[in-house]
Amino acid sequence: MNTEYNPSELLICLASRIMEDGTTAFIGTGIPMLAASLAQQMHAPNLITVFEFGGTGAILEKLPLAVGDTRTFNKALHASGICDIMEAAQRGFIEYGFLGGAQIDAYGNLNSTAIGDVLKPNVRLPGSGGANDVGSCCWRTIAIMKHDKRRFMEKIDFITTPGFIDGSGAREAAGLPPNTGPYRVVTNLGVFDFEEKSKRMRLISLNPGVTVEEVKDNTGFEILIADNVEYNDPPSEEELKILREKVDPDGLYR
Amino acid sequence: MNTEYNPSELLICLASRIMEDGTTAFIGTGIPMLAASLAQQMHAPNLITVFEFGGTGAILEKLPLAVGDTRTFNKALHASGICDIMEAAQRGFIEYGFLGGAQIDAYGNLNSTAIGDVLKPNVRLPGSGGANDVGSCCWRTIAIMKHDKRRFMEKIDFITTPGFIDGSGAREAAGLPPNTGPYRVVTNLGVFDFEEKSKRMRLISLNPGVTVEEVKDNTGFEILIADNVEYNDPPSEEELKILREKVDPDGLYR
Amino acid sequence: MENSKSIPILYEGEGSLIQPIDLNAFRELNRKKNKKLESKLMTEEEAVDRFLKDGDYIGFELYGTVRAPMSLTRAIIRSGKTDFRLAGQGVHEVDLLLGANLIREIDFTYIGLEVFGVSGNVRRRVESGDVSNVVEWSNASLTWRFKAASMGIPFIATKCMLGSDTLRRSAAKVIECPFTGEKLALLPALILDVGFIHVNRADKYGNCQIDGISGFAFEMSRACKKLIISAEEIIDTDDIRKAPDRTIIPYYLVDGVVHAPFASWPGEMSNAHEKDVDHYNMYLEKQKTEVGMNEYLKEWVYDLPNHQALLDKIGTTKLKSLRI
Amino acid sequence: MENSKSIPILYEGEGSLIQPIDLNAFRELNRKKNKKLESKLMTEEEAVDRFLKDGDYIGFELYGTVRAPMSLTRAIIRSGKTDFRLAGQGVHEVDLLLGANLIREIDFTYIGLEVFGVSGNVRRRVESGDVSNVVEWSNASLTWRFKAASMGIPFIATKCMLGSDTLRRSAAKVIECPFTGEKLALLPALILDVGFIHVNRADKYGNCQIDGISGFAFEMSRACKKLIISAEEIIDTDDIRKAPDRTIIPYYLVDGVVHAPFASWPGEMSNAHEKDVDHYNMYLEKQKTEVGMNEYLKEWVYDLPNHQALLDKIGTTKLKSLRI
Repeated sequence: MNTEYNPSELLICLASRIMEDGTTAFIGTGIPMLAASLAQQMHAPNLITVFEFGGTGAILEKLPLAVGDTRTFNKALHASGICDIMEAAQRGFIEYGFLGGAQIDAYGNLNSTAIGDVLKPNVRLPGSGGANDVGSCCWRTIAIMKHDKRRFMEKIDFITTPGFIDGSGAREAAGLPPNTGPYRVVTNLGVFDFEEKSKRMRLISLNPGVTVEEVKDNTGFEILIADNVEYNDPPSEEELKILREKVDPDGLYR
Repeated sequence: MNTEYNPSELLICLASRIMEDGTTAFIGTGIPMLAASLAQQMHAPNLITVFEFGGTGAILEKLPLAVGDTRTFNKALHASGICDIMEAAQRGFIEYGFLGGAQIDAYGNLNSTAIGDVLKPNVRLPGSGGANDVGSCCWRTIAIMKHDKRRFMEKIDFITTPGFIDGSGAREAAGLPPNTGPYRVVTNLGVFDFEEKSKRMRLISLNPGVTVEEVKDNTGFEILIADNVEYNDPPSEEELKILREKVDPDGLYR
Repeated sequence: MENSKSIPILYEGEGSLIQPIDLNAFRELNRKKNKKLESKLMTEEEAVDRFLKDGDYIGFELYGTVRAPMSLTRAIIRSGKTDFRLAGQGVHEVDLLLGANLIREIDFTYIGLEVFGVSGNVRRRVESGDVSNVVEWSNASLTWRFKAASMGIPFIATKCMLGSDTLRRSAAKVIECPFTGEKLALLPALILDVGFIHVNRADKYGNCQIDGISGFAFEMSRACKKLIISAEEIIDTDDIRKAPDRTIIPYYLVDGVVHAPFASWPGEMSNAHEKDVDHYNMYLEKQKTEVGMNEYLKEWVYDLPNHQALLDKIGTTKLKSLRI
Repeated sequence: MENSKSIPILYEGEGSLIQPIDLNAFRELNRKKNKKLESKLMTEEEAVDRFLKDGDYIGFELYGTVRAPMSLTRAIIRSGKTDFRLAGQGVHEVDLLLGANLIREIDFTYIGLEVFGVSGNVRRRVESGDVSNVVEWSNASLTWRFKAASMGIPFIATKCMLGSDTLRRSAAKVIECPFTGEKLALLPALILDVGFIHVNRADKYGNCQIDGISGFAFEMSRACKKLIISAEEIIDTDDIRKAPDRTIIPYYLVDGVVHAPFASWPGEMSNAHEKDVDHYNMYLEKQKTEVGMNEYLKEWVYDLPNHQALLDKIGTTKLKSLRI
């Protein structure tokens, strides 16, 4: 088998490895879906997928192309609606949530609403969708981003989805549920967590071939660096095999 | 056919005649159910029955014995739950509601909670159940009562379900939806409405053989008397036939 | 924008909040609930033993003698556990618990015998003070309190209860709406310590289907710290997966699954069996007096070890005659 | 008890309330809705002609390219009616309406092309100011706004949106909970002038069934002044009565019923047909430019008189290949 991998395959494997077994993940279309499916087949057989418009515990025989897709409730345990899912999240039932966006800051706040002034935007983006809800109510959110200075910014144009807002205690002060918030950021350069005290983004592991300098150069804010930055393993042969042959055999996301 | 009738049969016929076609009625167990079923077969084929725990538009082939009974959703158009029904009422979808109680006052307020002090009751009654909701949200409520001075009181011990509270404008002042409230009271003595200005109970028609004096003597508050008090027709042969042969052929409520 | 406006609280019910609202603790508990597909099959006795404790705030669904989780109710009475607080929207199951004198506080909406009127057990326990605290609600209000909990929010607004003594003896608060200026009653969320629901069918993990009306099963199942399900029938998870839109209670809400055919006896169960009218009529007589009720409880609850023993006592002929 | 306490309003979103809340008017309207079992079958054109007018606040269910009421959307565009205000949780149907430049104000949560990214139509209409007012919400918040209306109450509380610019640009209000002291965002009820939903099957009166996930059909259908349904299949009322627990939208909510197989084309419909990927890919190219979008609208909307003409143009072979 070809063990070379493309950037998406790396992101999928990194995101997949983060998710623990025996819990729930709120899944958006694209990489999170592939990552969850891969995790189910690698180390987390009891990771339950939850889709925004009502599908819980589907068997992902064919990869969904949208969060309301028929495949999101294929042989599912429960097919309900968006309120049931969002209320389950608000009640604390959903562990992981995946997020993306056009801009992110050091506190993990995300912008998917507008570039420039929201009232007269340079670019009108698709909006919050479920992102704000996921970022408000899931216990641990994982952002998957392309890493460059235009995206990793000191000050983003609009906080669509709250991360740690402006630091420790800010989520709680705003009224968000305690002990929730950004958990990891996965990018083409590495994996990041948020330092306990400052709640600022911190590099914890680098992707194969990437340097700390490269991360700094591509980040528009001062990025923290963990004491022991590790290197992420590249996708293993087993991961690639499952990903290509079982998770996405039709290559929908390749 | 025997055209003699018992007191229940009279109440059923009186209540039945009040309901118009083409609308909805929130039905409790017992007389309201029989009245609605009779109305459907006499003059209101499009009277839609709604039961508290979720049945809408059932075909009442067998008479239900309880508001959560399987028969309340027999061949129904919709079987949902109590929230859906109560929210439909709160949105204004339910025209008629039936009520009962141990005590009623001149403004149609009803007590089904306790005789005496509610904190140390002489008799603990079954409580509001859906009565308060029906009395709050349905457009027109019809109370069916046994008529005597212990029940028709100047001051009832507890307002379980609001009627006109203490007169004109009081419902609106309390925050209840406008243009709702008691519509008719049907008793073994006659039928009553509520005078437009004072919102006090008023005799509008007497049951066969009953006199105005009898009504006054059995009412614990000053009862208004309409200018032209009519006599209610006794149950017709057709009504009795349908009631006995189609509505309640097993005589469950006889 | 920040501002210094406020919403007037126009009125506060005198009733106490029998069960405190702690949505953050509820979140933590829901986070820890088992999400694995592991069998939760157990007996009524095991479920009551593991998940219920003295003083718990409990609740039952549905209403009347229909789809009531009676086999679990009888197991509770036999367990010796007591001093419960209760969401009082019930008929037969709550009547037995009151008869056995296990209830101390009630959020009351309706406890009675429907067409048969006032319950002797309710009268004896409430009038004597055995039940020491009663707070009043309407059916919709109590269900919306579950709904608030099921949504993970501390209250829901309503137009019900306004202008009544039911409101006065509740723990609702009346405010002026900040959007419309109208008056509204705010109903505090109600989270059960343990909830009990009987369903038509479930798999061993607790994915449940209910036929016909669903009462308040959706809302209540999502408002429980612990949830015990009894099911007329246990089915394969494959059958759940064939019709996922029929699942009304997903497994991750459930702590115990009990296989209990005829669980609602002497009441009825949609698509399964009719009401045992003879037995119920006998019960109606018995519950009128304390002595009668005690005799009833001895014969039909205490003297039987479990649900199977009850079914044996009722007898196959009778049970068959009730089958739909 | 009466008192002089109050709840502080800590924060108010700057966004405007695009659609006013009048629950009493909604009650009056719901009271007058036809409760008779009378056929409401009509064409898309007739439904749009009778129930929609310029400037109406409209909304569509579901989301993405799945079960979208596209045949009704195309009829709206052809009708010449315009200047709509919109609940912006949509993809393909809203994209067409924006392309046709019929939308002036949006309660925005998500309008985009999902995995395919930002929509050219959204960018052109919002950045140019053709859409003159945009108010921000999250998916859950917008749905809970429908839910509030469906419950007949003016707001629902939530923990979502707090601490974000989404909140700042919304019309929500943040209060301190009178029961728990925690901060909550209050979401104002949202009542649609006209709602559009596509379902798997309906009877001629408008009793509707949906297979699989139900998105926000339950809530939205109960939050409409007028509701137009299109259905893949029209079935007998007897079949509705055989499984009343499958009815998700009862007839009395519905004003028009349109029989429209393949209504969601080029999107997919659960249990009926797959997505037309070829056509959708072509669309993705077209929508990138104003010229392309206009060409698309001319060929696939304006130049066709009705849904049947569209199906004829797609052709039986293609349609058959999409059938599940």
